Amino acid sequence: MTQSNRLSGGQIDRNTTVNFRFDNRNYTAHPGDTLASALLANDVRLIGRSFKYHRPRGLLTAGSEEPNGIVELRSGNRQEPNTRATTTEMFDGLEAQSQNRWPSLKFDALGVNDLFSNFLSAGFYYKTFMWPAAFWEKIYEPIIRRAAGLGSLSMEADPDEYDKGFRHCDLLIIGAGPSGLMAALTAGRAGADVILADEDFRFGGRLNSETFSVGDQSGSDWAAQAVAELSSMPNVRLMARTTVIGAFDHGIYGAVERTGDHVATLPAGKPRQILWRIYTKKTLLCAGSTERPIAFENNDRPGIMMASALRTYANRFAVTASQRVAIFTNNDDGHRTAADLHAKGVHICAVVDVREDAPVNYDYEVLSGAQVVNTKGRLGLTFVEVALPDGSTRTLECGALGVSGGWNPNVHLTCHQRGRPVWNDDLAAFVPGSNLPVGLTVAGAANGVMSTQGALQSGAEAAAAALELSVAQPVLPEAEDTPIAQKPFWYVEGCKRAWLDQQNDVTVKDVKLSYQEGFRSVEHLKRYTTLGMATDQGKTSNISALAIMAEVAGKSIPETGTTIFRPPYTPVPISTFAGRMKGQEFHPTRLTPSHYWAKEKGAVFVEVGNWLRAQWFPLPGELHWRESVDREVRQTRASVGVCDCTTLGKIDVQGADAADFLNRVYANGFTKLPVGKTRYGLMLREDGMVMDDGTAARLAEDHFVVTTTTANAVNVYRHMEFVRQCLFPDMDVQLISTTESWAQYAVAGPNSRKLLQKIVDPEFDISNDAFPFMGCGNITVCDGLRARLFRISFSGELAFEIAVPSRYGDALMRRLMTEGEEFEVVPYGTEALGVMRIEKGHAAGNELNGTTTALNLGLGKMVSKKKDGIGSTLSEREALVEPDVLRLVGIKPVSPEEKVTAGGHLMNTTGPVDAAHDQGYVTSAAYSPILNSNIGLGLLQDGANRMGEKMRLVSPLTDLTVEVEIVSAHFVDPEGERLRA
Amino acid sequence: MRYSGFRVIKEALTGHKGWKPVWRDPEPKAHYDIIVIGGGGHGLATAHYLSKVYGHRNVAVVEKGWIGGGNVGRNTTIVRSNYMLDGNEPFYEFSMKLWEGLEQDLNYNAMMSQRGILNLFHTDGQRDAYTRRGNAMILHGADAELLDADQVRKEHPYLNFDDARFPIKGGLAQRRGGTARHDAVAWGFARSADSHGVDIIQNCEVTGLRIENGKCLGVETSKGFIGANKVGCAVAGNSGRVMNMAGMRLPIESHVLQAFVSEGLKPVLPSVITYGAGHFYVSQSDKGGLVFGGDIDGYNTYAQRGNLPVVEDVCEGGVSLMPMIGRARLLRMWGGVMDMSMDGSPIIDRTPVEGLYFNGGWCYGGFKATPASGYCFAHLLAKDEPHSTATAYRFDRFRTGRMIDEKGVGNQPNLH
Amino acid sequence: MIINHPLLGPRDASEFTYLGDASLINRPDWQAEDAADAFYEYGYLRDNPAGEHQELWYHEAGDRSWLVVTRDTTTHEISKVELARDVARARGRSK
Amino acid sequence: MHDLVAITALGGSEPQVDTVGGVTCREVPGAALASAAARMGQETKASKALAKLIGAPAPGIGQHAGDTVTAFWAGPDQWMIEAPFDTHEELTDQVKSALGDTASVTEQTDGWTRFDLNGDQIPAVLELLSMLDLRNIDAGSVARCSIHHIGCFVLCRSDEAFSIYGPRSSAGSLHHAIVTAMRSAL
Repeated sequence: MTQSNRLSGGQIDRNTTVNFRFDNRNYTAHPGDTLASALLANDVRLIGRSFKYHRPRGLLTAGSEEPNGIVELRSGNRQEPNTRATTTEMFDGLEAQSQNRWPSLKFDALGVNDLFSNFLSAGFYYKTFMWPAAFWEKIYEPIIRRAAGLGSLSMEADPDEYDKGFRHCDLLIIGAGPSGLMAALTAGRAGADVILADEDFRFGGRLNSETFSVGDQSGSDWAAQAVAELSSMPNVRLMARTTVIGAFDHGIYGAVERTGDHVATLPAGKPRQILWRIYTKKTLLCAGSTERPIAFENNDRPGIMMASALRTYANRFAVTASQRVAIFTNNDDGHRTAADLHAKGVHICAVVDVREDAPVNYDYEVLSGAQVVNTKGRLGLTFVEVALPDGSTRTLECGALGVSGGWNPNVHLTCHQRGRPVWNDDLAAFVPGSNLPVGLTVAGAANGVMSTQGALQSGAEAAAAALELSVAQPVLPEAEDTPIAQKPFWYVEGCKRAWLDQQNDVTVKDVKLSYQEGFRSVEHLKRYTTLGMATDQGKTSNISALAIMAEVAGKSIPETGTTIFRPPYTPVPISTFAGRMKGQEFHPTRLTPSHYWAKEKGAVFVEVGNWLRAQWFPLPGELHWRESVDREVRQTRASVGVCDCTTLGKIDVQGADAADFLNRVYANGFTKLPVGKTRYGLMLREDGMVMDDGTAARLAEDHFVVTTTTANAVNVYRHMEFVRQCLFPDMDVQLISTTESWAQYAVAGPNSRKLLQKIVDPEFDISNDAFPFMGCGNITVCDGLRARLFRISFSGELAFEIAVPSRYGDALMRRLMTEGEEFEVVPYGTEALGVMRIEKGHAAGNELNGTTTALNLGLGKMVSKKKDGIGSTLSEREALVEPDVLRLVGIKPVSPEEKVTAGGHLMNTTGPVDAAHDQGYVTSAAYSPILNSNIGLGLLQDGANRMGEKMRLVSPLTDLTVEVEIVSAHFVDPEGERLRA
Repeated sequence: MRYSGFRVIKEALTGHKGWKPVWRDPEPKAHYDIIVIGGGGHGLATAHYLSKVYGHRNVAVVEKGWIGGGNVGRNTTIVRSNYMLDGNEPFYEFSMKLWEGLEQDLNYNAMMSQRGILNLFHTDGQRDAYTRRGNAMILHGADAELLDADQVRKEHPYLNFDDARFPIKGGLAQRRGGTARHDAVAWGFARSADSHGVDIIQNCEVTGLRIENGKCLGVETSKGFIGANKVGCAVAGNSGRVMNMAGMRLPIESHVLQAFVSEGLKPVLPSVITYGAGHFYVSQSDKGGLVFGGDIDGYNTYAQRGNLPVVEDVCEGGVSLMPMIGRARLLRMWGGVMDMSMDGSPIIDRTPVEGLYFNGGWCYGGFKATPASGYCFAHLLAKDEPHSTATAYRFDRFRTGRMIDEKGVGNQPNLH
Repeated sequence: MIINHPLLGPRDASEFTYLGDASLINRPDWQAEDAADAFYEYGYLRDNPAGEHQELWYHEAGDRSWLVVTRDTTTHEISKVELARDVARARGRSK
Repeated sequence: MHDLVAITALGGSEPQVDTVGGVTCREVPGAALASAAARMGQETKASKALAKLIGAPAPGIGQHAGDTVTAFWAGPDQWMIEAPFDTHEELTDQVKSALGDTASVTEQTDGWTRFDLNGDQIPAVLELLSMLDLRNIDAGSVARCSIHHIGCFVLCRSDEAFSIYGPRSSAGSLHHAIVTAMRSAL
């Protein structure tokens, strides 16, 4: 069987034959085919099954509005469910499977649903499956879920790459049919930057589907010539295979270019699709129109198609759906299909025209005033039953029936900013309304201009108007100029199982039931019946259903409602919206200058925001992370350890008012801080909660270096700019981030000074007297490298932070390690850092959770009342200063080996364990190798006055109950003697 | 009319002639005991409980468009009670219990499906916070389960475990969480309220509140003045607009939240899953569509549509978390306007105007709250005192410092 | 959306971070009698208009300017964009 | 003279070079940078002093100017000053002495990583990376933008020569983004 339905002519490459497979059978086709045209060429009419009743389905259309002809394309991890055969460009080796059927397309067990369709009417599921209650999840729902759905995902990661890009133009033209091409020619010749996008792989729109001439050429030749001229213009960019999916605010359009869907395999590095964000001043929508069906009994059999689609298949793809074709129409356009097919040698059984005054034809029979009342054929159309005006019926034997109910302008993008189309009585269709997206105008059939000549003219005029061109009108080629007279005919009287939404199985009967039950607005209709919710988004069904609802309600269509459309215009792979930002590239990765060194040392890394930080440094033989961390803590506290703290935010604050500025952003005072000193700073949000903490080092009268926590660096900088620009605009203060400029290392432990003295150049005295606790200054190290030294401590030990330009960070870390060998220096990671800060009782991220005040954290005294500090006023609200507010405490299990769980709650030792008796919670927990005990920090009601009290730590989630003692949060060196040593 | 499987069969055999409108379409009376403004989920639920539990039958719901056309018809249908704070958890757990009996209460299948919800965590800090939250849930009588990475992988092998920028370290599961069919919730409440005598008045826009001497006397509407002893406002998304008619400024901003649905697919997701390292949450509907969402667009708006950056952000999170959905196609996107409050929690309270009551500030968590919100608002309207599970949802909590801030981001609504 | 930056011209809104109502510039006097009430209203109550709204945007991925954007919350149409610093000064803020 | 050995932002001892089609991407560690922000009320003086330093008028919005020592606009009354690292490692001090108390000067050299793109199809690469309207960008332009969520400066030196400055810690991600876009577009 080789392409038995192939006709002559067409825009396919007959010199090349390609192979493809559908449902595991081999077929041949030609480049230029779609999967749909290739299947028809091979006389395959049955392509899928419907959603609910599993009715056999074939192609309805030849475009992106297709509801029925959807398949699983490709295989393995590239399997792509619900792919429209009508827009799938043929390539050699294409593979497709039918879907939503079992065991086979021809015999689908769930086809039984069709027999019970009467019980499965619209919304039936809302009225049943309620008894017994427990059966819903266990029995009813799984059955429904298995039966529903359409295609399948492979369950494997999508292996393809996707890109995102950005383009800018003066005029974006959407659709390259006659109006779009003529608009592009007009704008392009005038020198405007133009993007012309079309979803098809061949420009020309309906010109490729019709036999009309444009000027002295065929329509498709004229289109090709226009494309050639446009291609030669440097100011015009042609984007084929590109669907403009949405109109967003301020002239931003989303467009999906399918760069790799028409090839069997993508070259390395090339994307399958690109999501373009197109920024344009003006947009011209030339999206054409879509033919609408007529509903009649059993109008969904494979072989029943839109008449215009039959014409497209015949003229463009040189294919007929059958050798015997009938037409059912309410307008002249249906007759064109008959004429074109007849000219190609296809037998026209009859044209059934509902109008009494249908045009006469001598080549084939025209049945005027007649209607199709039923059809036959289980897996494909075999007979059409026609009611004649005299009351008799006639049966036509045919394999395809072309249906034409008139044309609906493609107004979709005009609705994307909630614009509503308006009803046009002359066209009996919705046309774009007045509230379009700013900058968008509409031309051609999309604007209700239904002739070729009209489209050309409308495109030229609209482009000139959009660009405010004053040039004379271009000379337009002469073309067909017979607008279609449309008198609506929505459905054949008396039909019931007449499909509107073919994919979701919504029939005329369902619309009537919806009305009967009070679901009478369009929104209710759609939601109750699922009309228009299928993968075709109701492109062929919504308006017909609305018309039927109007008729049932005895109202006009505009009174009944309008249907609007939402983005995207056609469905878009989720991968396309993700682009490159997935997997490891989901967020940028920030590395510290010592990253590569740490990697050499076998460090285990942890994500902290976008940073990767060394979490611990395992040594050979250490089997459990705790062994490494305990060692790092012990050795730091016993001798010296080094930790990369580059990730802390650093902000350079300069200016005559720098100190005053910090006085506002910090709760505590900064004006009196001497040069050469550092101070701990507590930053509040205006609502009085702690925002961040850090240090500010005064390097000069008018120069501070502020540090922030790693997590809050960006927020704090933004906040400080807000304070500077919006609250105190006349302060002389300048800010700039220096986080990345400096590699900074904490050198902590009793031997830290000794180690640093080996690298700090001798002219800088860092003895305790010359460089006391909280001292800071510019120094040089290793014979002349500029550096900064801060004597600050997070660990509670004698400690320094030393900073050098980032490019030398790696070298400095290596130097510290070699110079520190005599002290058995250890590098330590974030885990040991965390243990030591808990031992010392320093609040960190788990305590600064955005709901804690300075008072909660035991830092209430830091909030100065003598100055205008942000957050000070609201921090005094009544509930925030009640006597029993949460206070930071230390938590120690009565038996040291008992676990302390962060997130556990604190209860009295006796009494109920429930929310009513909850008195606080554990914020952080660690094992202290110094105390040989698990310890924790927590927030406890009135905690400051409960030292020594025994409580129960409960964590029912992790099945834990531990008796604990409430202690000071400062487990190690509470007096701070080590810091000052 | 009672719905049942038997009834469906009977109607099928008799041509479906017996089905009646699910609710009447009455003209407004001159006066009601109580008027509820807003025919969304919360307003209809309020009417249901007012009539069925509190015995108030002289009640009207006035709706400017069609009922169920607001946020109850535009959400990702998630039901859960996995809150941390004392002000919230009892309320949401009350709501969960109402969901569990909703179909029987309403005689309408809202397809409440307790397929579970899993919140993933990716850092130790998140694990600690989820531990605190899970414990709080259990202490309040809800269910919670902490899963480690291996357990998550066993239940959800398709998640990204091997190429993740932010590896999954575990998750907090609530097995009783799940989804419900959002439209059906609105219709079910409407049907029940209607059957108990409540007038549901559609296409009746409130254009003003008649307030004299500090007392609310009723509502001016597009269908004329309607008097009432009490007026309750349940119009989340539009709270600012309506309460402005009473001269009130609110601790609320209106923001748009987008939601997305994919084409229908055979079952792939067994439960609701939320990503802890990006803005993405997803479930699969009974029809097979992946229903997903993420962050709000982040700027004040009353326009029910969003923009591309958030669409991309959500899909980046989605593909990063579950790479197997990449080839599924996004079918439809839409936007709903949210009442984003100053602490991320709602308000159910009296107002300074006598006889005027307020229910709003639901942020983007209003759907799961629907039954309890209706119940508690009905309680407040009927008894003039807060329901025991909703005592914290007061206007004055911002003045006194009793915020209910689950996320800890303070008075910046677009961060909640 | 596109914000027409007064210095840089049209820039995609995704380069900006949104804060909220431009009334946040009007920070109350901390020493006033009614400071507690004033800060409560400043911090928590909003006009939230359906229509023209003045709001603060920060050009995070750009020049770090804070802007006051006048935008219609029903159509998203932007009618005015100013440097927040200028607006703050015009509202009488200084040091 | 110290003996600490610098590494490049990508972690190597030598800068990385990638060529795809007609475009080459070079890691450039050899740039010294300092920021200068005019003090309140000193804006004119600062820009005059800057002009003297770079031998050209201080660049206006979205511009860069200068010869060996160059400057580009970074924000209102704020510039980045750029010079060869080998000869100007102490650039910050030089800028400080040139601008005196008219501006706040901060060392930025190692805050950034620079990638230079050379070739005749750079626009095809850049349109996959940033939302800049390249129609408004020509020799002398500079713009701050976001590339794969990384905040960058893009400098156009000629039609066939662009520099991209990104934060040093994200050098690997930025480099990956650029080279991936080159493979995709070229």
